[in-house]
Amino acid sequence: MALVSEPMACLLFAAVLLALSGLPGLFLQRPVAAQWIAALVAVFASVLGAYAVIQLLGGTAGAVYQLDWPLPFGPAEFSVDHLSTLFLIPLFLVTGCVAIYSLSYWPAKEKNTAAKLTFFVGLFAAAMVVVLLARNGVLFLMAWEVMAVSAYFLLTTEQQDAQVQRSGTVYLVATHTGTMALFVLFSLLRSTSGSFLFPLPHALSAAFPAATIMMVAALIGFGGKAGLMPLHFWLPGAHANAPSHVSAMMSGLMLKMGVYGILRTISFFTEIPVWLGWLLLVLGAWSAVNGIALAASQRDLKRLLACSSIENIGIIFIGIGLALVGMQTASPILVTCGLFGAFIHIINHGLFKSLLFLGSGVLIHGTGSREIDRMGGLAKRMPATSLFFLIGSLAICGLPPLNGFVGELFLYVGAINDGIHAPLPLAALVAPVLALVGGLAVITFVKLYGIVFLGSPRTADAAHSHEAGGLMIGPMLVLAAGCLATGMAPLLLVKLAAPAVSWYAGIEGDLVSRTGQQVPFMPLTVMNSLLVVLALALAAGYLLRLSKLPRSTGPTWGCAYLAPTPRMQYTGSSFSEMVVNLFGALVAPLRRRPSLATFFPAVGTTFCYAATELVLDRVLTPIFSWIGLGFSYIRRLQHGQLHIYVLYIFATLFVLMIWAH
Amino acid sequence: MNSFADQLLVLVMLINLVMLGSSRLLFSIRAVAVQGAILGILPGLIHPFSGHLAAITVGIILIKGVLIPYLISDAVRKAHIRREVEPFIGYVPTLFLGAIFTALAFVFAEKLPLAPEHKELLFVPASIATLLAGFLILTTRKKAISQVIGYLVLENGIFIFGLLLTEAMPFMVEAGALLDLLVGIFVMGIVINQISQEFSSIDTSRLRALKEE
Amino acid sequence: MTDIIIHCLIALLLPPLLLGVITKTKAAFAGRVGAPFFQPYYDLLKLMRKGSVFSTTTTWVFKAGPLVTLAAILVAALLVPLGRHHAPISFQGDMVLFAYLFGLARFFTAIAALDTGSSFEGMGAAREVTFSCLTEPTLFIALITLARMSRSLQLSTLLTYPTPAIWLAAGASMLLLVVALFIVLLAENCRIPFDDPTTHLELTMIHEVMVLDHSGPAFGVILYGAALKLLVLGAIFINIALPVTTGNSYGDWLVFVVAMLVLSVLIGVVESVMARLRMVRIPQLLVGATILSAFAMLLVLR
Amino acid sequence: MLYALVLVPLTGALVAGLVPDNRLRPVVLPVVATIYLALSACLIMAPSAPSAGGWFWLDPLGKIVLLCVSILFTVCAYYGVGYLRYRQERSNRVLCIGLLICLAAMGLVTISQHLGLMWVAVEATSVSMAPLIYFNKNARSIEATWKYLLICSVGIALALLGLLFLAYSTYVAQKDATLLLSGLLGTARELNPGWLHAAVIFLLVGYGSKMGLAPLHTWKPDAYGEAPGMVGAMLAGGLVNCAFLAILRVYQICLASGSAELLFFQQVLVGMGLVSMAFAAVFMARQADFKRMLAYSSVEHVGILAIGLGLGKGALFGALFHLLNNGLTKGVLFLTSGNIHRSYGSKTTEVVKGVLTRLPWTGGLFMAGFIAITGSPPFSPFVSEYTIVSSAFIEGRYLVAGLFLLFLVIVFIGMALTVLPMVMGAPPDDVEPTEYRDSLLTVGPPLVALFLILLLGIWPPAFVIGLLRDGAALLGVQP
Repeated sequence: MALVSEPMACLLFAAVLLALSGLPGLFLQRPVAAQWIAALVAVFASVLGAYAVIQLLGGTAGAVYQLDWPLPFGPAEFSVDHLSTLFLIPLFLVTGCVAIYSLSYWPAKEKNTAAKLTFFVGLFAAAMVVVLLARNGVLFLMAWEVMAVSAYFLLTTEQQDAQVQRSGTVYLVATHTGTMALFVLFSLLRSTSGSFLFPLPHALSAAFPAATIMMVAALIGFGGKAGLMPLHFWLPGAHANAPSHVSAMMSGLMLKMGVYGILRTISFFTEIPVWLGWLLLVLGAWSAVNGIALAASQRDLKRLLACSSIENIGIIFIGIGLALVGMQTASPILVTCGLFGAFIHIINHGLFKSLLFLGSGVLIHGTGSREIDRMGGLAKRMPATSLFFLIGSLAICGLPPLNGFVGELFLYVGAINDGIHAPLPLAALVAPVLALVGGLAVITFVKLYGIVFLGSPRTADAAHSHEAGGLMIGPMLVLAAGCLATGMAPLLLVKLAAPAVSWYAGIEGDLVSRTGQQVPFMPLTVMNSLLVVLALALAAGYLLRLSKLPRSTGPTWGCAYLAPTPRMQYTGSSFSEMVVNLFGALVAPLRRRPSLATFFPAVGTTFCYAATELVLDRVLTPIFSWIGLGFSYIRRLQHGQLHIYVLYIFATLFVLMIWAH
Repeated sequence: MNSFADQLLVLVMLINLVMLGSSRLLFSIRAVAVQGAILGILPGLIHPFSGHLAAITVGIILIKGVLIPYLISDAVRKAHIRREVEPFIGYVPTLFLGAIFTALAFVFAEKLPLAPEHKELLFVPASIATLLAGFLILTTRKKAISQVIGYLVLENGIFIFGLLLTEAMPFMVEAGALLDLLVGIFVMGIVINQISQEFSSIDTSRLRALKEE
Repeated sequence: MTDIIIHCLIALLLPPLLLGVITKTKAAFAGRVGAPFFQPYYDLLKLMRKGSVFSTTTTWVFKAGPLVTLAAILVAALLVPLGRHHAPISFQGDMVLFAYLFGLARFFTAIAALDTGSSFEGMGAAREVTFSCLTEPTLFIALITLARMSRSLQLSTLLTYPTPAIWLAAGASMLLLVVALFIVLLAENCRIPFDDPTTHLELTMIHEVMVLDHSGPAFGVILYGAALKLLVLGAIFINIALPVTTGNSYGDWLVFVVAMLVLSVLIGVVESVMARLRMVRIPQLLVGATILSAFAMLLVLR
Repeated sequence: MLYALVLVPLTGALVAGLVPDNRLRPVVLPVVATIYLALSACLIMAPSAPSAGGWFWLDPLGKIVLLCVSILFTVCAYYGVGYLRYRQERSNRVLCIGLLICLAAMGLVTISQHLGLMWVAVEATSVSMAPLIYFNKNARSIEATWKYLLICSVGIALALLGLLFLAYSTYVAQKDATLLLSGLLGTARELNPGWLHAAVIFLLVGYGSKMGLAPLHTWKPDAYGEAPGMVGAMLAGGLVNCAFLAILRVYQICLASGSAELLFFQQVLVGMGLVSMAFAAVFMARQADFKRMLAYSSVEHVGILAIGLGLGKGALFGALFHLLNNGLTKGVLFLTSGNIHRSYGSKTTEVVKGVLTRLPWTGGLFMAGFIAITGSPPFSPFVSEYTIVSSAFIEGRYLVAGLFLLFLVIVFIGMALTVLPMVMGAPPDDVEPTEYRDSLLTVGPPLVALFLILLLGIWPPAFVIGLLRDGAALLGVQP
């Protein structure tokens, strides 16, 4: 009981439980039982953690645990503040859902990789909890790397596949390079603050050059993990090739750890330089637009979702950028709106992106494919999934009455306020950018939902697909309900984010009501319910009318084709072709046309159309091959001639002699 | 006495040059043997007699003058080879280099702060010159055997320097050094036999399978 | 109170008339008598009484599409001020909700179109979402510009803000805004030169193609929704373009109604004298509108 | 007690020589190893004092090396029993004897305080290793042995000259010429600087070539590549550390002799260390032979050791710790690579694919070893490397730190591009598996080693930390 009353203890205990949850599976001979045990333990841990989070949001202060560490990095300190709490909210929710979902998505009785997968899922979640609680740079690094590496093992679950291998390697290299940047960050923290322990908020002055290096390092290390452009290149492949529930965790939770890292690093400093805010703002805007443009051009279900994660991260960073700019220009409304927008969107994205990825898992399970253009007409075959997917799509487009709108509303209000009051309202341009992003998001997700679920099946697999079991539907139901509830009652989200905002912006007093005067989250409830009521009323009236009138059914008008086939339907690629052309510069789609000499193409000629990954395919890969070429010249030094090797020795001797004098 | 020692040291250096110039392996081996024997005599000339000294002398002459040359020539006999093939740098250039190095050794030795009683001796230049000669042989000759010889000359050079310290230093270091030398050469001999079985020639330029491309 | 009732009445009853006026104008230009002004009302009533045909491909989404769209536009109609009168519902930042309600409407129209599985309607849906994604930034820049002028985030205040005085003061930027908003108005309501509402069966159509398979009451709902959308966006346009006020409240209502009718005549004229743009030109025109509004903002900042 | 460190293995070697049966003989190894481990454990725990007139003393530095060597040898010994089962086609007499003699020599290195004696011991280790590299008895292995032998002999000869210079510097300074560490440290200040300087250079080059600092590392890829896995482990974890201990002794002397010489020595160490890392980075990329890749990784880590030593201050702790971590991690990698080699009958990455599928345990261990050696938490190499790099930042050596991290990244990428395709994927179906299967004896020992580095990385036992601190104190770090 004493333990339960202490949120910090609960959190640590939950972390330990999560880490150990998969352990039985590695040794137990009965995999199915082991998987169930793991799932139940994970759910229990999540509940425990959620309970602790509720306590913390209720105002209970978490204790500070200090272990004296034999390693020469100072004590290992664990503690929790409102910033960590904010990120813990989606963490436990999604982890619990995923634990249940995996039972039927990756059943141990069919998949022999289940034990390994379950183990690493637990470790992954636990590592993220520790990342949020660690207050010692090196401890943080350890948890961070455990998180990153276990994510690697998770996404290479199907390591026989070459695609999976490649994306896994790209991910591992990217994340490890980022970790090196974090090495720099925390070493400099040690050399400036004299200890690896995180300093108190705003304890360090950002005036020193070291501080600038630290911020840049954080931007590289954490921004890369968050998938901020242009360090996003690892993200689509990784998310697409991981098992869907893992993608849900990676996209919904792991990317946020990068955001957390940047927020945490910034919180160390006082008088943050103005360039940082603008930089984050610009990078965020770029990521948002470019990310969603990429998403629109994708043909792979999960790549599309992954790219839209880049977009959402971009939106979050727009919020952070607004807030930092606001701190510089001393406009509190910008600060609060920016922070609220970012923080609420962090929670929201955790909800609806996980929901969508879990949904995509059901689709892959049902149709055995990730190609959008091979699906279709699934709404009839998996009604529940299609409903949840629709909710998720509406939410991610930021449309009322769902939760996605709330976060963006704050950003809009902040931007427009800046437009009204600032002498040079550059930040106001966020509003049209967000509008553009919203429009593109609508295109993307209309395409996704429409092509996948509506129309008639394009392949036999799609035609024979089936609804998933309750263990997969249940978690999605929870998340969808979350999206709807928080969308209808934005106050809920505001209250969740408020402590973090006031902690981060250093605002005392009743933040919620004060923000309420600026940002219409209270009237929003009224409007949303009005909208819903109206829609239901209309529906009722319409159905009533239908029942009285004659009705007939027939096939869709086939555009005067004699024998229309499902293959003639509009595909996802054709749907997004127009917008992809408009944004060709950002997306650079790859088109390979057959050369047409005669009126008809020769038999067997094909037209290839694929979205490319600019940074990875056009920049990094060539650079790497050049470097490799250069290295191969240097390698000639090891030519196998013994007497020259002896010459090396004497040359070294000679050089050292010269060095001396 | 010291003047005699100096003359011997000059002889040692001449032997270096001879070895640099000669292509016949057995000849080089004998030369090394002679060099070793001379090294054995030297300590007796510069230091007052003692048991320790006698032991060293005998040991050196036995090992450097007899045992090791025997081992190597045995290996040569097993491998049926007479002469060194054309080295990477011709004999004449090698000789020339050797001469230059010897000269440099003298220049260099002048700069070194020696203990007063060693000032007028040729030990330091001789040791450096021999060292460099060994290095030359090691880097120019192709045959494994010649490289062993080069290694021996190198060791001799080091040894000449060591002689300055024979009385000052505890006996066991030289003993250990000699022992190591012996074992090392022994193992090398074995390896050379293996090579000659594997490759039918001990041309180390053939041993070039292991490399990066 | 009376204002609210009048607002609702106008919002609910006026829209079809606008369509009638437009068609009448076009008929006049074509030298025909044309259908009576109230023809759209008859059409709607007729449609409400007609039976429906449903494709076997479709799901509940197909039915839900028109209804949700109408609901969204109705809510939007409550947010926008008609003439000099504040809207029934008005709060800080309602402009954002206003814009996103249209987004919701668009989303459902599009998926309803895709639900039929007809490549034809898919094409329409693709064009609809693509073009309107280009109009949204224009709308927002315009709104921000007005917000900066009126120092308010409420549609009611910032739309009733313009006065003749302001026109005299910041005429240039106001003019740019009006032009930009007119383009947006035409584009959003699928009018020539962007789209031709009268013909259904050309591959160049946008909005009308999407609703091909709807029939009976559902189609009526769609027609009505379209008309209402015209009214709502027209109201924004008029509030900026025609900031006149008679001291009398009822007078203002009258002014607004007349202005709406004039606007529909104007649209009719445009539709009669202009030809449709080629599909590739449309994005250019829309981006042009964005640039115009951006200029307006720049002028205001200066 | 101290002498047992030398005598026990020698007697073991004698026994191994006498045992006629090829299957029975390897069992001698674990027996001796266990005794040796227990022995060294007692010696490490117990406070020690100089003996035999200061010739022998197991000081903290020696203790650290001894700890690493004894653990690593035990791991290899148990592994050897399992491994040699698959190598019954040839006699393992030489192998067993050589290993044990080498162990004796390494023990002597750790306890000897007399530099001359230490030199003899180091030379003994390299000579006794030569036949083991030649275990496979084919053209490639003979070539590797020859190169190893000649380069190490030349290097060690130079080290001898260095020792003689050192002695002469005392002689010139009118002190009684000695190579006893205690004596040298006592008189270091008065030593003749010129000779001392020359001595330092020759010792560094000599022992550096033994240790494998670039560009003196040329023998390493060949020897590591051709030697059996367990021998590779002993080379990378044992001999390297012995040579490093010798360099530590030189460092002690420089420290005692005053700032000028120490500064030079540190500069040279950092320089050569960076060069070594650069070399390793360049040569590891696209390395087609995974054992050679491990060799270059060893070059890299020798470089890290040198840099840690060269940076001084807090980095010394890191360097000493890294000595331990590198040894054990290399043990894991080499032993598992031996298994892979056995199972595929090849060590080129074209052939070796899908290890995780064919040998789940070995593959997993190899993967974990890769992650550990590249300095990823929570394994202990991360701790030591991070200590070094962070202290570089603290000392304001930004350039060094930056290059260090850059090379680490390049090495990681190169190694990842070699290792991941090996471990992942589907095993080639044209190469049918040999009779090798993962068994407790071939997988258990590396597993233990992995567990140890994990333990050291998260919560190292107090006595290890104490040992490292004492060692650092000997190198002039005020605790």
